[in-house]
Amino acid sequence: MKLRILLLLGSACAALVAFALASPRVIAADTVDPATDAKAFQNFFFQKFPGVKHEDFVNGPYSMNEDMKRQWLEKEEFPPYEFALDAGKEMFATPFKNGKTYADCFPNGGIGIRQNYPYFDSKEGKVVTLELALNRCREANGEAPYSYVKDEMASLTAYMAFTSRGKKMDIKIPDDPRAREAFENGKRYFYTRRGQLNFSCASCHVQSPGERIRAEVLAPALGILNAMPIYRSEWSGMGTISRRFITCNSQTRAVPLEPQADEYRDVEYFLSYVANGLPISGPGARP
Amino acid sequence: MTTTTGPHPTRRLILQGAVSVALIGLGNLPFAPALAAANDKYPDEAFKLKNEAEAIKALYGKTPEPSDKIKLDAPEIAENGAVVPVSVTTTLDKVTSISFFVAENPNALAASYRFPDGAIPAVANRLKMAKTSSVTAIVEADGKLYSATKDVKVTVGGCGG
Amino acid sequence: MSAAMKRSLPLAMLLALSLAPAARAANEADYKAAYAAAEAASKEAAGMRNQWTTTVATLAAAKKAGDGGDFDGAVTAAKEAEALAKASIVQATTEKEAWKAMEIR
Amino acid sequence: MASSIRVRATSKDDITEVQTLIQHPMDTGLVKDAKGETIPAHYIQELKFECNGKEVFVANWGTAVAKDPYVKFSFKGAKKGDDLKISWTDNKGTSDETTAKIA
Repeated sequence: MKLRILLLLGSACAALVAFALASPRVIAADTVDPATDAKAFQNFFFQKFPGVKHEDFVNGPYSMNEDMKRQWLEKEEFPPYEFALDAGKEMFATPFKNGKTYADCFPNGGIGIRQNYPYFDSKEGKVVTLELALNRCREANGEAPYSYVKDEMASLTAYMAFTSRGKKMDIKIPDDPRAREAFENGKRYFYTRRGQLNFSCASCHVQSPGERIRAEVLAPALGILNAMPIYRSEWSGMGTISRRFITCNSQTRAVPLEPQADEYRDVEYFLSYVANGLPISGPGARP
Repeated sequence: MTTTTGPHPTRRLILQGAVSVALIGLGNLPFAPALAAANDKYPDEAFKLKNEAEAIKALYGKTPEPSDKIKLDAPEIAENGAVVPVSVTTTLDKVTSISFFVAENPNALAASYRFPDGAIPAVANRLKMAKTSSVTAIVEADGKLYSATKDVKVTVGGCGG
Repeated sequence: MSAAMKRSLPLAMLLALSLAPAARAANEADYKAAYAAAEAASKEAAGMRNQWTTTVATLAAAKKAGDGGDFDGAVTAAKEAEALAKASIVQATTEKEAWKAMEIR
Repeated sequence: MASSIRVRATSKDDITEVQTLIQHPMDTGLVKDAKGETIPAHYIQELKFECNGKEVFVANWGTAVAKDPYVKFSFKGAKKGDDLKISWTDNKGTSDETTAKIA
């Protein structure tokens, strides 16, 4: 009798082990795997727009419409963000009251590093964006932080982006469940419908890039932050990533969150990670 | 469309502004005396006139005739009414002046350029357009006036707000 | 009377009854009650970080009308603001799962 | 503060191409600010280009020229190293000028 029970138990365990081995692949598919997500995300756009060169996706609407690309190239001869770029370069070199400069806050003196932002700060357990790091640098040196949506921040990020032009976006997700959760939270925000118009970011930038919303041609979500910050004719001024997120919210009639809210930091993390490998083209000019 | 809470003036305000002044513009100067464009004075009256034909008359004192020797380059749909790249080149010779008119703007005359001898008869600039309108380039060559026109669509961008 | 008629009669009466109180002009108490309900719903929506700009605007319009003594207008606006707030709450709850449908996999 | 005028002048066999970008609000006087007050008209009226003591190009602008205005033109009769003087005045009487070497 006992033997039969033992046999029974043994086979049950074997079955369990077999099941356990098989299931991780099944479970893994459901848990967050950023690398597979990024590959799927990029392939979606490469297949949907076979005619667009991969690195051209960072040019937003201009990768979708020839006539607008011509208008853009004409403007790029003497782009309207020239002044912000020069102002940013000057600000970057001007020391704070305590004699330090931004270069002391950033690796490699802040030159050519934009492609690694945002990054996951394991001490803080949260995503840190370039705009946030710049303001933290100011505060650490006894200076008042800049508004996230005004020209000073745009000039600084314009200069830092310019020093990284052409470098490939290189966002890392450390082996830390909180980092994966931030990526997932960003992805969730990106696909969640909000506002009375009931749009999500994906409604415009995944389902209908290349199509028009009145005068504007919609940019593909792939590489959509690579050209940031942007000079927009619509604003006849510079716009940071924070300003873009806030105005997009308002357009769908959703009340924006405070700049650099966790959701914004995470969606920037998501959008930047899935654009890994595509070149930085900021600062940019847009309609 | 940015919201009214936005710190910067929004497109909608610009458009409303444009409409309101159009009405005021109507009641201004009676027909201004003909002025040759070549003089140095800033053609203030021409810039104040609403109507394109009047503005051309005020600036040049003559009426233009269309010419295919002028190549006017403007977008079919303006990326944005605030910054519309417009340029013109011409094979006409002895060109002394080129001007741009946007018929539907509050003031039709947008920009006027003087070409002393030696200047190549071509110019590129970025104009503002209140709404969809015809854009006309007028070229004064050897004392006569020629024109080329193109329609440019302008609407606001964005989905709601 | 046919069955349908039987059923629709009570319905008609119910409708008539509910309209009856609205016949007289809304007073300050009605406005205060309607505004409080709208404000509660709006706070809940904000708590879910999914407030709509139109909810905020309509609520403000209700307050403005109420302060100005136009209680009829204020009650209508307050009711509309409440409806908007409730809709944004439904949106937030459904989207907790619904977003996955759009995800690129 | 750096000059409000950015200029790029390049010459190739007797033809000099000039591109200029000027930092200026070019306010039309038709726009209201966030508080609802009209922003007064403030726009460049005249932009002059002089080379070797001679006017080579003159622009008269109205309120319909875009913010941070840009203009491109070419002219003959100058060579590498010549000085190109650019000056503008606006409807408020303020002005700025700069001199650039033709590359």
